[in-house]
Amino acid sequence: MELLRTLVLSVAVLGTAMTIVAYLTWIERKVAARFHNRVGPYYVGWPHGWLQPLADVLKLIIKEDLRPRRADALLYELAPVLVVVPALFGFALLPLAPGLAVLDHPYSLLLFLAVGSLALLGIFAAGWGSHNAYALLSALRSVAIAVSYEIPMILALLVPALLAGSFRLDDLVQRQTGGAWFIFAPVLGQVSFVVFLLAMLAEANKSPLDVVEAESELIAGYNTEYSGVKFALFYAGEYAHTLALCGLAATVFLGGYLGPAFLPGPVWLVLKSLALFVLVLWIRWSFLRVRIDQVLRLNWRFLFPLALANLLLAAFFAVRTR
Amino acid sequence: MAEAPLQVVERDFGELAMHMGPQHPSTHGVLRLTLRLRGETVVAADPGIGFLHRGVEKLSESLGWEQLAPVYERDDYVAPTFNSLGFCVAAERLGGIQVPRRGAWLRTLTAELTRIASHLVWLGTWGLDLGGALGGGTTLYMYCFREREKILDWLEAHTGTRFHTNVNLIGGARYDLTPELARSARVLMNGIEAAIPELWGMSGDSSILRDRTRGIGVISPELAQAVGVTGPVLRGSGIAFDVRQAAPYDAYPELQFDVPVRREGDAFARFQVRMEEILQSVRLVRQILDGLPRGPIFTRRPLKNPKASKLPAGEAYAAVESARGELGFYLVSDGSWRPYRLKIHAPSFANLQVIPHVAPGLLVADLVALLGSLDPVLGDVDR
Amino acid sequence: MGELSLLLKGTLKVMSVTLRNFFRPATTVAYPQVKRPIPAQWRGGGFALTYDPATGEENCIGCRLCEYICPSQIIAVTLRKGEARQNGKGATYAGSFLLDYQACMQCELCVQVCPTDAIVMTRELAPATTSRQALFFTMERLFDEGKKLLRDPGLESHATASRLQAWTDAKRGQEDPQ
Amino acid sequence: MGSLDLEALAQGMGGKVHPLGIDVPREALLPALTALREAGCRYYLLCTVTEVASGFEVVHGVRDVEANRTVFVKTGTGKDDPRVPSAVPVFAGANWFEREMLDLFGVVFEGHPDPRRLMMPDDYPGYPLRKDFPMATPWGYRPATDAEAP
Repeated sequence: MELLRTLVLSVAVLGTAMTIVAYLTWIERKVAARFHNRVGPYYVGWPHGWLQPLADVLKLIIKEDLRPRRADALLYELAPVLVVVPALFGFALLPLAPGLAVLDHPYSLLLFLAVGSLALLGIFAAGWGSHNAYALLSALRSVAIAVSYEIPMILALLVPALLAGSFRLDDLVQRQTGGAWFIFAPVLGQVSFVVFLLAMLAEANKSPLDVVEAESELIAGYNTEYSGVKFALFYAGEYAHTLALCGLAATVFLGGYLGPAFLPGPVWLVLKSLALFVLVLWIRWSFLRVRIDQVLRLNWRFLFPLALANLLLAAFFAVRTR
Repeated sequence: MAEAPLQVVERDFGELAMHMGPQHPSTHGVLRLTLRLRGETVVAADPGIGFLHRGVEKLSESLGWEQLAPVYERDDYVAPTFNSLGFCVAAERLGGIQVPRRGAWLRTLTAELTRIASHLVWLGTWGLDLGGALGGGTTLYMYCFREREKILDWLEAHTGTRFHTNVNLIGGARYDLTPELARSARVLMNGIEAAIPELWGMSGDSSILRDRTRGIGVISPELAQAVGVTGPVLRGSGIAFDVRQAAPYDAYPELQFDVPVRREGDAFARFQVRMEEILQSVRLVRQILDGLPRGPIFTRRPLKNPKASKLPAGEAYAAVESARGELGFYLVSDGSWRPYRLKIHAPSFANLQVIPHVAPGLLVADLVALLGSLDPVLGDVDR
Repeated sequence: MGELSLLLKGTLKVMSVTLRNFFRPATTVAYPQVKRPIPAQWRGGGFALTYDPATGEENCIGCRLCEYICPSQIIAVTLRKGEARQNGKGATYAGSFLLDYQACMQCELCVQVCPTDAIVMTRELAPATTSRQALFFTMERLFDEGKKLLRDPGLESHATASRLQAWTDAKRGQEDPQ
Repeated sequence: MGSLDLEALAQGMGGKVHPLGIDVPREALLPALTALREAGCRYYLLCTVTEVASGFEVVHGVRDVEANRTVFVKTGTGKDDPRVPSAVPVFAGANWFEREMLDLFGVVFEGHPDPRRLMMPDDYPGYPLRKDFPMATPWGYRPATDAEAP
C-alpha cells in the first residue's frame, strides 16, 4: 500500500516537474525578450508561442544522434543521464504539503545537496568523454567552480537548519508558519539568502558566473560534441537543476507550501519557485560574465568568509534563544 | 576586490598552440590569431590577416575618379561614410577643389551620424564578447542596436539607403537636407542623448566590466607612437591627436568639440574615450543642424562621363578621423582620368599591429576583451 | 569598503536599467503581417526604364552614360536609330539594355548621370529569384517595370536624375529644397 | 619638432626636398628616419610603394604629434633589384606595412624580422600590384589600359 502511494505521488510530481521544466525554456525566452524590447516566440502556438517547448523537443529528437569517433563511449553515453537524474531527484525531497513528500527523510536537506552535486560528475564525464580540447577545458573549469561553490551553499543552508533545529525540510517549513519566513530573519536570513543565490548562480551555470559554457572563449563548453536527444537531456538537466535549486530556496527561505488558503500548498511552492526563477533570469540577462579567476576569488575571499561569519552569528543567536 | 592577483603555481607541461579564428565568435571578422598558450595564459599571439583582401588598391587603378567613392565605402563596412569622405578629401586636396560650405556641412553631418552608429556597433559586439550570447551581453547588444536602427532609418530617409550612403562626391555632397529631415534629426539626437546614460549604466557602471577591462592590454604612449596606433586607441594612451583638430577638413574648423583623452591606455580607457566621443558627436550634429548655411552643395561640372573628369598629376596625402582612427589616402596621379597609385592607411590595420606587443601574459578571456577594445573591422584591415 | 559600495551601486544600476526596459513596448515589427514603411527616396528596390507620361514614348536615348559611370560595370546598352520623338528629345533609342542586378551595389550613379530621367530605381522590394538568369534585367523587363510606373508613379523613387542633378546644381541657392 | 629644417636634413643625406617631405638615397634611409625620430617624429604613419618608370619608390610616413607635422621619406630602387633597408629597427610600426609591400610589390626589406607574405597565400604566383601583373581573370579580361576602356 505504501509502495503504491509513493509510486502514484512520484509519477505525479515527476510529471508536473518535467512539464514545468519544459515551460521554463518558454518563460526564459519570453522574459529575456521583454528585457530586450522584443516579443519572443510568437508563431508556434499562435497567441504567444506556448507550443514552442514542444517544438524544441521535437526538433532535438529528430536530430541525428552521433558520437565522435575517438570519444570514450561509456563516459560519453553516460554523461547526459548522470546530469539529469540527480537534478530530478531533488524534486522528490521537496515537501508539497504538511507531511506529504515523495521521500520524507529525516536528513532530506543534506540528501538534496549530496545528490545535487552528483550532476558535477556528469558534466566532467561529458567534458572528458567527448575528446575535445574546448570541452576538456570547460570540464576542468566546472569542477573548480562546483567544488568551491558547494561550501558556501551548504553553510548558507545550515543557518535556517540551525534556526529550525532540524535537517528535515518539512520541519523547516513548519517552523516558518505564520509568515515568519527565514528570509525575514533579522540579519541572518538576508545574508544567507544572498549567499545561497550567488552559489546557485555558479552551480547552475547562470551568467554572470557561467564561465563553464562561455561561448566567446570555449565555444559551447562541455556539450560541444553533443546533439539530438543527448543535448536535449543536457538542456533539460540544466533547467531541472535550476528549478530544483529554486524549489529548495523557496522551501527553506520562503516557507515552501505555506500561504493563504485560497491556493493549495503545492501551487504556492510552484509559484514561489517560479518567482525565484524569474529573479535568476533578471540577474542572468543583466550582467556581463565574470572571468574564471575572479569567480574563484569572489568565492574564496568573499562568499566563504561571509557564510562562515553568518553561521557563527546564527549559532550565537540560536544558543541565546534556546 | 581587486587585491593582489592569485599567484599561479605552474607545472611546466609545455605550451599548447591554438588557432583562434578565422571563424570565432569574437574576432570581429575573419582574423586568425595563432596563440601559444600555457594553461589559459597567452604566451605569444600572431594575428593572421588577408582573409578579406579584395584588392581594392589594384581595382582603384582601373576605375575613374568619379566611380571610386562607392567602392571604398565597402572597405570599412561598419562606418562606411568615412571611406568615401576620406577619398573625396584627398582627391580635392590633389586637385585643389573647393567644397561649398553647405555641402561640407552636410558631409560632416552624415560622417558624425555614422560615427555614432559605428561606436554603437562596437559597444554592442564588445558586450557580446564580454557577456556571452546567453547573458547580459545580449541585452547590451540589443539596446545598442535599437538606438543604431533609428540612425539607419534616418539615413535611409535622407539618402535612400540605410548604410552605404554614397553621400560624398569629389567636390561636395549628393543629397540635400529637407526641413522635415532636419526636425527628425533633432529628435534622433535627443533619443541618442537619452540612451547614453542607460548604455553607460549597463556597461561602464557595472563593476564586472571594470574588473574585466581595467589594466588589460595596457598600451604605453611610446609603444602607441612607435606602432602607429590611431583613433580612440591612441587617445586612450594619453596622446590627444585627432585629425579633425590636427588637419581639419569640411566643417570642423567652424564647429566646437573637444577630444576625449585618457592616460591609462587600458581597455577601460578606450571604452571611456569612445563613449565620450558619442556625446561629442551628438553635440556636433546639433551644431550642424543649428548653423547649416544656405547655398549649393556641389559646384563642379555635373557628373557625366567619368573619362571626362581628370585630376592634375602629382601626389597628395589627406586623412579623415574615422570611427576607428586616421583613415588616410595617399594618391599618386598621372593626370589621367584614373588614379595611378592609391594607398589607403587603414586605422584597424595599424591598431591590430599592437596585439603581438600587448597580448603576452593575458588570459584568453582578456585577449577577447583586448581585441574588442581595439575595435578592428577586418574589411578595413585587409582592403 | 569603497570597493563594496561601488560594487553594490553598480549592481543596482544595471538591474534598474533592465527592469526599466522590461516594461517598455517592443521595438520589433512582426514582419510578414506588418511591413516597415519605405521612404520616398529609396535605393533598395529594382530598376525601371521610364516612359514620358505625356507622349508615352521611351525616355532612354541609348547614350551609354550609365554604362560608363557604373563602378561595377554591369550595364550594357546598344544604340538604335528611330523616328524623332514628339517631345523633341532626339531620335535615338536603346537597341538593347542589360543590367546584371546580381553585381549591382545600388550606388545610384547611373540614375544621377542619365540625361533624360530614363533609368530610375523603384520603391518596391526587388523580388527574390531562384535562378541567376532572372537577375539579368533585360530591356523588356525594365520597360514592363516602366509601364508599371506609368500606372502608379508613387512606385518611383523620389531621387530621379533631374532631382539629383537639381540638388547638385552649382547655381542652387534658394532656401528650402524639396 | 622645433625648427627641423628639411632642407638641411635632405642636403646632409644627399637627397632633395619634395612637396610631401624628403627624398633620400637608399643607403641614407635609416639615418634619415633616425634623425627625424630624434627631432620628434616618433609617430609612424605608413609605408607605401609606388611603381615609377625607374623602378620602385618606397615612401615612409612619419609624424611629430606635438608639432602636428607629417614628413614622407622617399627612396628609390632599381627595377631589377628592389631592395631597401627595413625601417623596423627604427619604428616597430613598419612591420606589417613592409610585409604588405613585400607581398604586393615584391620589394625586399633587408633586416625585416619576419619577412613573410601578409595578405596573399604563401604560394601566390607573382606580385599583384605591379603594373605588369596580368589582369586576366577566369571570368573574362578586364580593361587595363586606356585603349581597352569602354
